[in-house]
Amino acid sequence: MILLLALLILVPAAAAMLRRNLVHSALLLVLSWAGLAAFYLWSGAEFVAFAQVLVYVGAVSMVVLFAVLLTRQNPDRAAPPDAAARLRAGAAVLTAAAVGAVIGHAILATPLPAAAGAPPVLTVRQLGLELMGRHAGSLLVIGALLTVALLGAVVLAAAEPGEKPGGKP
Amino acid sequence: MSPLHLCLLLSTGLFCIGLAGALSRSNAILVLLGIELMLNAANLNFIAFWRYGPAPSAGAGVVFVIFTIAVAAAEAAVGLALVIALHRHRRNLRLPEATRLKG
Amino acid sequence: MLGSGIIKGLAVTAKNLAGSFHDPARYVTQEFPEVQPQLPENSRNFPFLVADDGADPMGTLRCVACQICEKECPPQCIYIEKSKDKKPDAAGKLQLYPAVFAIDTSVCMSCQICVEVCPFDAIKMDQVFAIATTDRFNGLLLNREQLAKSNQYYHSIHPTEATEVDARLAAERKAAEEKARAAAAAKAAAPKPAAPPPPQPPA
Amino acid sequence: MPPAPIFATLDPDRAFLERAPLLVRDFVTGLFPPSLQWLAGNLLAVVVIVLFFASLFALLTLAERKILGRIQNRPGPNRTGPAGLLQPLADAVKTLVKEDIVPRAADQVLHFLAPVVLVSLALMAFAVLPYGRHLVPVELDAAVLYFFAAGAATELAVFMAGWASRNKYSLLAAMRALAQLISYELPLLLSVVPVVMLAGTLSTTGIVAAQAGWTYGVIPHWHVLTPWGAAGFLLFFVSALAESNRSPFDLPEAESELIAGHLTEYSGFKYALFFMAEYFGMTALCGMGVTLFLGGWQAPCAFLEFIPSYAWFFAKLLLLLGVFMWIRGTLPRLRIDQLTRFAWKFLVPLALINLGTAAFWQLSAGWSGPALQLARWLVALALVAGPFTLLGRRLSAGVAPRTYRYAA
Amino acid sequence: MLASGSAAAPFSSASVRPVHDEFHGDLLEVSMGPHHPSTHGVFRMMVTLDGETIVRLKPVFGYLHRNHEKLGENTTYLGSMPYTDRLDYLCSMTNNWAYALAVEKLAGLVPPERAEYIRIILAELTRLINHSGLIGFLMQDTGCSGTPLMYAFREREKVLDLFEALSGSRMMCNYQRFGGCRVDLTPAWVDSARRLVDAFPRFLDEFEALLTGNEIFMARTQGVGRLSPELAVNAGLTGPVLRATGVGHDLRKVDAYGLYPRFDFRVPIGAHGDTYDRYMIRVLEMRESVQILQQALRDLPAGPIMDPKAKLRGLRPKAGEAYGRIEGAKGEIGFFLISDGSPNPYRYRIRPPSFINLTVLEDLCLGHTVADAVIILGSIDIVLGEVDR
Repeated sequence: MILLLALLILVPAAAAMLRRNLVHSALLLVLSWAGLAAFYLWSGAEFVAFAQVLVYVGAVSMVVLFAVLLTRQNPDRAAPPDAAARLRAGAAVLTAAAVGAVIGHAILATPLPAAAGAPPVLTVRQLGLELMGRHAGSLLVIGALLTVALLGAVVLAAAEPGEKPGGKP
Repeated sequence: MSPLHLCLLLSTGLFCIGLAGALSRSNAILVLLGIELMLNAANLNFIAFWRYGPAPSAGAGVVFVIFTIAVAAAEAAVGLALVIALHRHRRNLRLPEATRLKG
Repeated sequence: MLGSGIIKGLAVTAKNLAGSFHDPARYVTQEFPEVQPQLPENSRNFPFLVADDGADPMGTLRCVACQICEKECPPQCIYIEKSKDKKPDAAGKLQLYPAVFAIDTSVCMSCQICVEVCPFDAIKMDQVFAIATTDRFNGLLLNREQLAKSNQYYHSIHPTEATEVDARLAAERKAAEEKARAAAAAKAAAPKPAAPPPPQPPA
Repeated sequence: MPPAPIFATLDPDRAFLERAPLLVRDFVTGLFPPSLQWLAGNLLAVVVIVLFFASLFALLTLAERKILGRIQNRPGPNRTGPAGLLQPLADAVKTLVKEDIVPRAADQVLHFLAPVVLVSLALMAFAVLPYGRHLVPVELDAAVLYFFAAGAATELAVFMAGWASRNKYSLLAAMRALAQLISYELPLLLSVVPVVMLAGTLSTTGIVAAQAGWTYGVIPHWHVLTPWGAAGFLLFFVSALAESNRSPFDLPEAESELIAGHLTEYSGFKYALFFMAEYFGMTALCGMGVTLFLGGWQAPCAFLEFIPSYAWFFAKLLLLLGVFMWIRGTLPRLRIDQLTRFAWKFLVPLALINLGTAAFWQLSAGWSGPALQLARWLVALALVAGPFTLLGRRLSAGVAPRTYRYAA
Repeated sequence: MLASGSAAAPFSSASVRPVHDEFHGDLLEVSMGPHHPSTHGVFRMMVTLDGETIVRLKPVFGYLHRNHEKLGENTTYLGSMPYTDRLDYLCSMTNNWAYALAVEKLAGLVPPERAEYIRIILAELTRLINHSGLIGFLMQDTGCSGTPLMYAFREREKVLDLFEALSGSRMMCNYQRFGGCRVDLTPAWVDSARRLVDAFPRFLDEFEALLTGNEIFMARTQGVGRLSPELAVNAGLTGPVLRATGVGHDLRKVDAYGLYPRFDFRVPIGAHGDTYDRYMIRVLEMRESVQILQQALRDLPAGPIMDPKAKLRGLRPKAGEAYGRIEGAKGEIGFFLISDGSPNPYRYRIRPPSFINLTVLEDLCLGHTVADAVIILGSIDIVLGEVDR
């Protein structure tokens, strides 16, 4: 089961990073995120799974696609990857592989508890109590962060005064 | 190899894909997406440890994931707003050319 | 308050939704093949040729092939060939008749000008509108035989107009007969053939 | 506590009609070996949902055309079968035998995937609606969240369709669809939050249970009959119109502007799938609206409880769908900038304020006595009406009927 | 708030950047039409978009060109009459009248009083069906799924029934003749016309309840497609489009042709020149038309309907020229004729109101969105039969 999920998560993610077409990348990532949600569901974290779908598939992907469309560029005229870019890509893959090897080795070297039984049950009510009780402070901070992020995004993306669509900037 | 090992390896794989993407691509949006993937890998770890960890009934892992998702959403919003602002100023999204802070 | 205009609009459509079930002024649809439209008397579609006798349409066409309609027809959809011989018309006078009379209904625009200019009341407007055909060249090119309809048919679609036309024709015939009788009675030295009836203003 | 109902009824829980669907289910699953019974039960639920809502879709297309026709003083489809009842069948045959045209420049995979994804996502939302007292296909703890998660991805499919067609109209439609989803997802969710807050649960059955009971046996305890509930219901309804791309928010499909928007390059069965998904989405959102605000399967009066609960659910559902059609027959379409402005400057603030109203309602639940009750209602109504008037005035500033002069 | 949308000052098309621009990103070129649901026929707009904002718009027409003016020079004076039906096929009665007026001026014919009354009745009925139909089409463009259009057509059918009973045809009436009219009105016709006219204000009230106060409709149309009176006059616009800008120019008052001076009616004028004004002016004009119709049907005199000097065939006016114009539903519809004494006109020229009103389309649309362009086009009221001729 987990191998199947791994396939569902990793393959689209890797494909997304390889595609030249941004819309394809975004849609493949959506698939990967949906796979993650499936993983959460399988792990028994129902609430997180739905939140993942709602936030990533429903919202983040939309924003990404919107940004892609707003910054639409003709794919025919995009510069083909030059030598420097290829070099950078190679270096990046090497770095990632190195990091992966180190972490993977560390994981495999660590003795971990064997499989637990059935997935744990965490009702929404419990989760809510947890959030509002022990983590209330963090919740407030997150709320503040979201508000600030929203305001910041609006300020950043808002057209500068005097700029008219279609006119010369 | 326990399921937890598998989960962690899966998360490592996801993290590396995100890392490679973020480092290799020059398009700002793709870099952002790579970072999102890395965040997701972290989330996966939280859930895996919560699931197979010693005290699953304590919801700390899940709570953390919820927080991370919120942070990731905020990050995506701000990041993409930056992308749009970048596009507005420079009309392209190639990060290597976006070296000056002042437009 | 925001929304009042929308609510008013919704009320109007609701009224029409209900009204379409009971109010004939709102629900005006006639379902065509089942309900045939009641055409007004003046309604016109494509021209036809009036024949006085329905039993022998080709022999009793009023048309004398004068070709005025052919000349006046704006899209020029009428084609007439005069006959070589002459036949007596309703008044007993010898007249030419159309050897060929064809109307291309794919060109005709139903303007009724041919009817208005015809001095013999020989061409009138039909009310048949279901003339679809699978052959758009020959099927829409109507010849003399297809165009000829009896005077009774003319009465059945344009009763008022047909009655007027009949009265006028009868009067003309009477006048012609009287004239002929007078001419015969006078027995002038040089008998002349009777002149054709003068052009009449259209109905 | 509400007084006991005036009309004593037999226990609705045990009524035969009420239990009939369960008996059928038990009979069918009984045909399978015990180890497979849970699978058979779930499969049966899926099959029944798909079949039922597919036929409801067929019925709805006909009903919509009939109702629109009557609103416009036309008979609507009436040639196929008695009173046009076979029209959906004819439509189905037509779309099935039609040539499926895919533009050469289109993104073949996405062009194919878009309708499939759309329909399957739209169908998924039906899983958590409580159709009756005993009829909940999937009992989920976080059912409301699941519902909106399933619904959130539908606009993604619309985007896929628009983008993959490689048609400029489709592309514009895709942009519009994205903008619309981003704008209306928020008020839709925010209008649901008060319900979740007051019911104290994300489970749909729990929310329906929270609306049980009657005052004097005739006034149901539905959320829509409270000030915050009424406001929330209206907000939900408007956002649902926008979420399901229905008039006056049918911008992605705007026929007079973008030909058919994202559907321009679709034909045949794929087009039918889009159509189906639109109706599925609409039905699911209406079903959610019924569940959240209109008391779900609860009967409006105690003495009407003898009618099975699922009949009540579908009666309410059809009523809401009828209002959708009525609105479609009446209102012109908004423009995209007005659409987003309406969402962000009107619906979202109102939904946030409504959250406060609901909180007040919850906090003042203990107020007793007629004077305090009256005060409670007045304050809540003021909290609803005041912002509505103020925001409405701001929103419609500069837009007013005019008076005209006559030339001398 | 809603109205302030994109009512930016129009850009002049000269400053628009090229479509493919490496630095500023791409514009989108969309060819709206000739097969587009809302171009009112075979009309095409080459639109250049930035997002959804129009930065350039080029109207393309002529798809329905049928050599109308040359046909008119090659057929008799009478033979052109049925062709005028097909110019603006919603308003054949007024087209007939304008052409008849031109020929009457040329040939020195004077229609009798009853004929003038009949002409006014038919012209005002035409105005009713044109305006209500136009509003229906406009609402269709706004996205109303056809409801107002169907209501307008429901009433239009009743008027067309009258036209058919009188002239024999619903749309291609071919009714006016030089020096009068073809068929006389019967008392039954007058009765049913009176019933229709008396019922019309009720329909208008309902129509207005559906549309005039609708917030969405107001938001969509107010401030959209604003036209200045100067531009309107300079571009030679006429009809409701001109009057919506505040210029009270109505040929019924200015030329006082026919017997219009006898009638009591007002000319509504707008103040903003936007799409909403163009809509409202038409509604108010319909109300005035009802006034005229009620007076005309009340005062309809008895008498002949043809000038006794008139003859149907063989009209050969003296050499000379004449221009006959009337206030059609869409604006000034005029026919200019030069006679050289032959049975056919030497020159036959039409002044089509739709065509001339269409010339300002780009100025109206720049800076607005695609959705606005569609309703602006709808509010100008064009009929391609007349534009392309």
